[in-house]
Amino acid sequence: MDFQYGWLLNLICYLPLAGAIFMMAFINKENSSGIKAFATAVAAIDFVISIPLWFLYRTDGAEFQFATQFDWIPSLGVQYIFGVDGFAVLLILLTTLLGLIAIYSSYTAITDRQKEYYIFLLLLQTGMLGVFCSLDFILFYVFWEVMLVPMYFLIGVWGGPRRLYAAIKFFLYTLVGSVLMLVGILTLYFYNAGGLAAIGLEGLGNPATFSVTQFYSIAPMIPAGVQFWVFLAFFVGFAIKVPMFPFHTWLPDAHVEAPTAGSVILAAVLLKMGTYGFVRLSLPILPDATVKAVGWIGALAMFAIVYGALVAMAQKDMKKLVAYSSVSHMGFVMLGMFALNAAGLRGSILQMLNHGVSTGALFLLVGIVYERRHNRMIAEYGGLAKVMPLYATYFMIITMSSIGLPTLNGFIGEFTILIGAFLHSWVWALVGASGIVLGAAYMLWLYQRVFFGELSNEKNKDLPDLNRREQWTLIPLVVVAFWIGLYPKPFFDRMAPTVDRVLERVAAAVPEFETAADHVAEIAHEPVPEAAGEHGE
Amino acid sequence: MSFYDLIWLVPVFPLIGAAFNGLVSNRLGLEKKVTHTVALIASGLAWLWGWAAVIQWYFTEDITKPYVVKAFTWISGGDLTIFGGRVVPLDISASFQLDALSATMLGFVTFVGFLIHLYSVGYMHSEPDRDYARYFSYLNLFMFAMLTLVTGSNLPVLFVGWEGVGLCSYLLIGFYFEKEWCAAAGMKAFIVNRIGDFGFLLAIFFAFFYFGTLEFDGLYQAMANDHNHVFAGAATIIGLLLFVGAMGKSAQLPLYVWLPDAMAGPTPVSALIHAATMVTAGVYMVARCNFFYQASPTAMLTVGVIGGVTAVFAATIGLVQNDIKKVLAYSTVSQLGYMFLAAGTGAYIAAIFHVVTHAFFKGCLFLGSGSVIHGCGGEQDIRKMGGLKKYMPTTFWTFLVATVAIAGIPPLAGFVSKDMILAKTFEAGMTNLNGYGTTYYFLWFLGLAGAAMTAFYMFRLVYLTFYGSFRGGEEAEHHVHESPWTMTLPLQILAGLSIVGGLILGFPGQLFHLDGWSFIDRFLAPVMLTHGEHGGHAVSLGLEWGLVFVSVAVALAGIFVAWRFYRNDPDFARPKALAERFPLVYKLLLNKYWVDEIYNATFVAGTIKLSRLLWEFDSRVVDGVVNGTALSTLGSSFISGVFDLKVVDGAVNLVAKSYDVASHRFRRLQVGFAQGYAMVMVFGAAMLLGIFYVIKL
Amino acid sequence: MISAEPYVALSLILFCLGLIGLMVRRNFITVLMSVELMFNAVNINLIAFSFRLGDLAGQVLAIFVITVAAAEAAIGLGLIIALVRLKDTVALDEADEMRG
Amino acid sequence: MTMTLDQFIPFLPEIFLATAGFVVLLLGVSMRRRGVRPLSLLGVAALAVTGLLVWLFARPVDGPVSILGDMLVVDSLAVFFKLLMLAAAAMAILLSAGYLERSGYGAGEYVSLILFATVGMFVMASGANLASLYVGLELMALSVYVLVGYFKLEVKSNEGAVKYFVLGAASSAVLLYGMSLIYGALGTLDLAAIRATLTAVPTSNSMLVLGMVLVGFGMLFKVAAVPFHVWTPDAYEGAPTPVTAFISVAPKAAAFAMFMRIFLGAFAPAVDQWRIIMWVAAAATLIYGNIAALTQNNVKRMLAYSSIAHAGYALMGIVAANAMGAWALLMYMVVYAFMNLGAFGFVILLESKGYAGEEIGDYAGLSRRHPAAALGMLIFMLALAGIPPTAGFMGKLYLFAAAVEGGYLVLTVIAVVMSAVSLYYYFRIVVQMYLRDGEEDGAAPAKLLRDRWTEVVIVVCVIATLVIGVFPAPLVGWAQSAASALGMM
Amino acid sequence: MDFLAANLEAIVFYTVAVLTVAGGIGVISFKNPVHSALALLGTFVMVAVLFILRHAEFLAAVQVLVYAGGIMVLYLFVIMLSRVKDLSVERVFLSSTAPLAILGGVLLGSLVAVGILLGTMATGDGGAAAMQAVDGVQVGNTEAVGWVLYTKYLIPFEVVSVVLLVAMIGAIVFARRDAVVADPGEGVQS
Repeated sequence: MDFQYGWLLNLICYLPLAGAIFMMAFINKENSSGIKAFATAVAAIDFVISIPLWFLYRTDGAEFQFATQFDWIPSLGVQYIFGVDGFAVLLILLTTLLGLIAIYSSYTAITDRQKEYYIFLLLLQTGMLGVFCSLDFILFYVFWEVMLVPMYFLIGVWGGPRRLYAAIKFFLYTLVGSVLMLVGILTLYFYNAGGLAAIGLEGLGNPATFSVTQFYSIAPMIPAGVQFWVFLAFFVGFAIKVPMFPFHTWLPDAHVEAPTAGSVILAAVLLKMGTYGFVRLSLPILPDATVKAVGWIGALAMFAIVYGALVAMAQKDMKKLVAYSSVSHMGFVMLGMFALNAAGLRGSILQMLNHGVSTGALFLLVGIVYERRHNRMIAEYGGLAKVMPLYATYFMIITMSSIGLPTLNGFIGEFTILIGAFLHSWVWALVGASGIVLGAAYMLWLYQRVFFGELSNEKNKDLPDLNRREQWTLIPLVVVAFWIGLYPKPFFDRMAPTVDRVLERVAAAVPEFETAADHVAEIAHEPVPEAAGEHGE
Repeated sequence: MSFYDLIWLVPVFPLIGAAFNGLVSNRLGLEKKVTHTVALIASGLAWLWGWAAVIQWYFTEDITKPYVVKAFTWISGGDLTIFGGRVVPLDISASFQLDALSATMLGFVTFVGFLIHLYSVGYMHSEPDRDYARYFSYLNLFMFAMLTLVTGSNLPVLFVGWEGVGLCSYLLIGFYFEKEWCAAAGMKAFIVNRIGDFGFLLAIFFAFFYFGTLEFDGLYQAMANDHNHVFAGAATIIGLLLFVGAMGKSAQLPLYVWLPDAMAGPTPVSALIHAATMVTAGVYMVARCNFFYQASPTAMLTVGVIGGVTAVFAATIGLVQNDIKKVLAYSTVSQLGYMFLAAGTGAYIAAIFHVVTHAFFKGCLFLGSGSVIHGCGGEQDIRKMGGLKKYMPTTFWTFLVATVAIAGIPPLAGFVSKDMILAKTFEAGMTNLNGYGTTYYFLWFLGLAGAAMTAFYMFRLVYLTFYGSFRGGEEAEHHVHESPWTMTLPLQILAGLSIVGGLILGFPGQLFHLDGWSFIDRFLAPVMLTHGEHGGHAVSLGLEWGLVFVSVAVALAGIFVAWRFYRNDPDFARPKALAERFPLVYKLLLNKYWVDEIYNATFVAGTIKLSRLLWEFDSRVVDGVVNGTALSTLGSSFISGVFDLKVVDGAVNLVAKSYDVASHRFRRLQVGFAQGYAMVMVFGAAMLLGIFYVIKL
Repeated sequence: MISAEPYVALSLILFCLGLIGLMVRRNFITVLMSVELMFNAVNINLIAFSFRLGDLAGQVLAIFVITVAAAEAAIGLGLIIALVRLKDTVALDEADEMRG
Repeated sequence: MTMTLDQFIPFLPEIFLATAGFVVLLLGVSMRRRGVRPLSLLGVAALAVTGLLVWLFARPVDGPVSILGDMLVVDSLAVFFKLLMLAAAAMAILLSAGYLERSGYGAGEYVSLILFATVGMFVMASGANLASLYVGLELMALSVYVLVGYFKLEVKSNEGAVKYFVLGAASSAVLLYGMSLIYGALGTLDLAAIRATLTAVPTSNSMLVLGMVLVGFGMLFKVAAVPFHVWTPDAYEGAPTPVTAFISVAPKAAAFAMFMRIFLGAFAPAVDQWRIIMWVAAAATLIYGNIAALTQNNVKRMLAYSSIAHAGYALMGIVAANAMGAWALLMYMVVYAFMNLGAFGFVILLESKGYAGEEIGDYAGLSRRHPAAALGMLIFMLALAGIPPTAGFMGKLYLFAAAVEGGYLVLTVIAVVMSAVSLYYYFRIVVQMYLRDGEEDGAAPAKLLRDRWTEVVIVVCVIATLVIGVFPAPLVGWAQSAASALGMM
Repeated sequence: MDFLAANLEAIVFYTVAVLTVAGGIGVISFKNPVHSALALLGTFVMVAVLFILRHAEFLAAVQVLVYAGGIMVLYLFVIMLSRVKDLSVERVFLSSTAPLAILGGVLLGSLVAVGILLGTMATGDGGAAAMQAVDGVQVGNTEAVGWVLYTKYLIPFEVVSVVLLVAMIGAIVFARRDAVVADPGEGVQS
């Protein structure tokens, strides 16, 4: 670990919290403009000070940099460990950027109880950043749960008509997942230390600790049985967050009911916590179980890709549609991840960012028109391109990025993922690629129904086009979308060390682990004799 | 510092133009002059720079080798294990290459592209400023994508262009998006193309898996040195998958359906994208990847058969269409069929040759039709036209020339390239290529039939449009007028090329035993991994001439019929009679074999139905079941009744509800009076003791 | 000289009687009496054991039990009076405002 | 064997407290209605002094010492619990003052009863002999019966007392019966001796084990574990709210103290005999308590069920029966005391239409009218649900950890899932406070009373809840040293 | 005759035992609480006899004094006081649940019985002798008990005194018909 600039990481993580407390204490709840200005300022500063991470992170340096470490609860070996690798750096930047945008986008959308609203947004920020920073299981878990609370309120207080239901559903689902995860964590913890006497599980007798890196080091020694159960526990926790196929049902509700900023954060960052958890914890610590699970999770992911896309196609509510598209996109992420090869993992990590940018932007866009019409039904619209050309343009760009048009971010992610998936099994790539087709179908159909055709609905006749603020919420995302689409190399460079280490760990722990390139060969070789015969004559 | 070192500038110029028109001109609504000046300069520069680069390269470099310019590393996917356990890095660079093939494409794409920009200036002049800017930015953007496509040095970069042109065609088809059907057509085009791209992507993956590289040169070498056919199977798979992509882009069966609808776009767009350039991308790609097809008879045959069948199939539909652009559209499909037919016989050069000539005459035809439509104030139905030759002579002459060319009358461009294709096909039959001789004979026959029909429907078009008397009504007749020079100039240029282009580029030397007179043969040969492609004298001189004669005769026959039907009986009794004689056939053709309807009824409707179904499933069952499991973890099995109920009528609120039920059940224990509680305790205690004994004793 | 077993058996029977009485009677007073029965049962046990062991602890505990029983009786009867004042009944099962 | 006065020094706190009880009682008789605040202050002062005495005289200097004929033992565990009880009692008194004033019941008996109960709890916490433990238990129990029925003109209060009393009496009879059997089987009532015997001859003598089980039933009743929880909801709902707050914390802690002394201390060698009972009870308690709480609309009752549930969590520590389990339980007692007292503080303060804010609807829109109060309540609800960074999370974390270490994964899973469920009913209040406006449904919104003392208590609880949540280390350390007195592996 | 002499203790015990049980049954089955009270009285006395049989004379005395003397009178008072409406004329038993209750009681009882019967008791140097030695000196049971009570068991003893005090307070609190005027306006319902 490299402790240089450790303070910076802590500052980034806790600045929003400090801001929230300050706000709570010193800013009058009537002073709406002051509240907005302050919140935005805090988020902006947070973003600005997080930019140095991008430059200071050294790909050839220690695995975890900007680290902080000291005992927190010595009696239990709980430590306060902060530290990030390239992967986390990317996600942190994503978080700070979208946090800023989310706040900036809520100026006019939120008129009621603004003070609490921005306080919760800032708290949420800290929670999310904490998850990406912490390298101690308990610390990780604490942040993981802390972040639920503000999100609950964002949905529940400022959400739509069925907000209560959506909020509690969101909270319960994720909580169930995370508490099971806690059990898994404890099992690992005792396995590393004293063992679980009553079920006759010998421990390794190491000094008790929750430090993630310690578990990296013992990963190969963990017996398969233990790995299986712990993996299961983690899986439920993370899969619910992702969300993977059977656990996704909280997502549409949460998204639909949440206020725009809420949806943006939810889609852009919260979902990433699940995938982050997989990459950071499941894969390196439970390699054996991971390799065994590949088939199942791959199947689930493939199903999710197609399923999400198809269900999205049937939606009448824009936000629901985007929500289900998330299910599909996150399916890609999982697919790439569990291809367990460089391309797959890199793609999947990149796709996390892409999804954050594209879907975040989509929710912003939907929110913008919702703010004007207070209606999200696709049928209500049509021909908007006439009255809101600028809006239509942004929407088009983001649509293209989300359906993976080359030169935009989506393509890079999906392409890399699919190559990775292909090298695992051609079937994966086949299904995945079909997801791309469907993606185009539902997004373009949405675009078609909303922007093209007659401007039939009277209410839409004089909708104002984007104002300057709304544009500024979108421009950064568009820029990033093009950046990743055209020159993703810096991103790949930063995530490369993480990916390599993960793969090394899996390979080190599971000798018979192979990237399954062979069965592609088999299927592809059937025609060989016949073809050769042809050439023979 | 040379032009071809900066080859990547060729796509970049139009990109800049697009950016300007899109971001500045469109936003600020600058006046048209500015807009089209910028657009013209952009595409013009691309043209000049492109030609300069090609010429300079031709004279300074070794043209048998591709000249690759790497701009930057694009995608880096880390080290991967591929076929045979090799470990290679996935490093895809944004790099461009110049070789005979891309030079050829570059040459005519930039040129035709510029002409059509010029043409558009006149054609679109009545659009509002902003839309005008939007149009030109799209057009420039298209140029960028198309040029990337033809200059890209590896599959992914080609794919970028590939998708780029797809996007532009989507945008341009849907240019008049207020019209529901225009937008719909655009979407259709994009999605059908996506289906093709699906194959393309998989092809790329297979290619990487087997060869560890995606650079064309690398692949070429790998296949060239694959002497003991290790990669034969791979070649088949990749070839077929690539061809799936080509089907989409180049509108072959069964994915051709989008092209006719694509005519919804402005006519210059139809000319540029849907006739001259984009749709030929498929052919280009197949030719580019010829090394795969050479190694795989299966793939080759497939290409040939699909091509041939499409050629005839589309032609038959073209016979009876009444929308001038629809006719041309189907003719395009059919011509593309010819190109693939050529590729299918291994005559990639012929295919590319036909691409070029087709760009000339079909571009000319489309622009001509545009001019006609423009002249008739937007009318597209040929039944409402007629006798236009006296109103718009230039258009008429150019149109006629192009028609003759496409009909395959020597020595026009159309004849040269199409005859080359037919000859190669016949030759393939004779040499029993890959042991599929009979099939190739059959394909040759199809080709002939197609030629005849082509001649027929093209002349039908000409007669109905320009001869006879105007059928569009009195006051419409007054408005008919010739188009401005910006429109006619391109027409004339293209018409000229349709006449001489063929002979200049590919003088049919084989007819006179003069090898190497065909420039394009010599020029393109190094790109092709072909064995005995040119100069092969499988066919004797006599037979060569015989073939020529046959095809010409067939074409003339077609023309004659058209003349009988639509020229020398003014009220078209004969065709009507024919239609009544075979009503079914007529209906079938008129309704394009109901393919669209079938597709809509099956695939489209099917998908949507499925999606609806899954949505139901999701909102009811999945939610229900997941919540169900969530609660069954509570071990409260007794609420299962409620659970079923909920799943059935799909209350999403299951968790809370069933908790409620559980909760109420539990609360019943709290009976309310002390003795009751005492009993609960006693029985509880008894139960605990019972458990205890069961376990302990 | 008989051993402790019969005493224990007796006490168990008495204990159960008390328990049953507690559960079946409506009258608060009788319920209290049943409780007293249970305490007595305990005492029988204690005495029997203490004799068998030759140890006084049992007896001492028994004294405490008696005392506590007395105390509980006092409070119980107080409650009865309060109950009677409030609801004008000594029926225990009529105190059932709260349930669920 | 003779007694010398100096032997009584460690017993000073109890003596002082009892005397204080007397004094308060007598003063109470003289000054009826007016005397609430002074008497309460007096009581608190007495408790404070007692705390001081405990610290001065009843603290083990080197290792545990048993005093006065091995009836009591002075060890760190006792100290831990005594201080906790003192704190709880003091806070309960502070919570009561305003409430009593409004109700018009005299404070004399009230305060003195709390003090006497505390004495009883002291004995339970430090008892070294079944006899002393029993009398301590009864002292506490009787006082609490009276406290529950203290508002004798309130039907509910009386009813609660009646039920609690009848069932309590029966259960203590069961407890005694168990003790008698143990006495019969081992011939001693002395915990240390019992432990020694069990260690010497590891027996599965069923009469002995049965004795343990019956004693266990008695204890389970006192900690309100299923199936012996039945008295809890009614007693809690019926009792005057401050009393509810008090009995949900202090007697429960005392009961667990006794529980630990007997089962983790004396019966520890025979753990495999009785563990299964505890396991089942714990599981049942977790499930029942949490689920039954879901649909309660009366906040007091809901908190009653929640306290049943929390007993379940605590029982995990007993089931685990390992060192961690022991100190995790201790820690949890402290955490629970703070968060629960805090929550009840709000129930007391919240008054609607002249009644205590018991109905869940009374909390509607609280966040608009009293943001600070709502925030406080939110923190307590989060803590009770075990969401970090509150003390509640830390408490649960260690208990779960202990259970996992013991290998009771199934139990742990039940517990974690249930703690997720519990969130649902705690958040019903949060929903009312934040997600509803009291205005919308016309009903006159409950108003928040001003009462310095109560507010002080609440603030203390909030601070404690958060501080323990973020820096649990010191408390953990203390709990560990306290639990070490049990001499567990 | 000598049979009698030989088994006197047994005969006495079983007679007394039967009477005790009979009394118990009487307590829980008589309709009229007064009768129950009298039955209870009988039981108490019988139990006292059992104590004597087990050489716990002091305890027997306490039993008679405290129970038969004190508590019983208390009961009778309360019965008189609470003659608000005589339950004996209406339902005495929770007839609806009674069978279940009896079943439960018996069930629990038998389960316990099983445990006891299978179990073994500790044995000491039984008989009265050992119980009545204080520092080796033989004394009367009363003195012995007193001695232990005031030395070893002093603390519980004192605590019990406090218990009695609390009981007193409780009785007063509940039974006092005092002027706790909770005027309806501010009466806090808890």
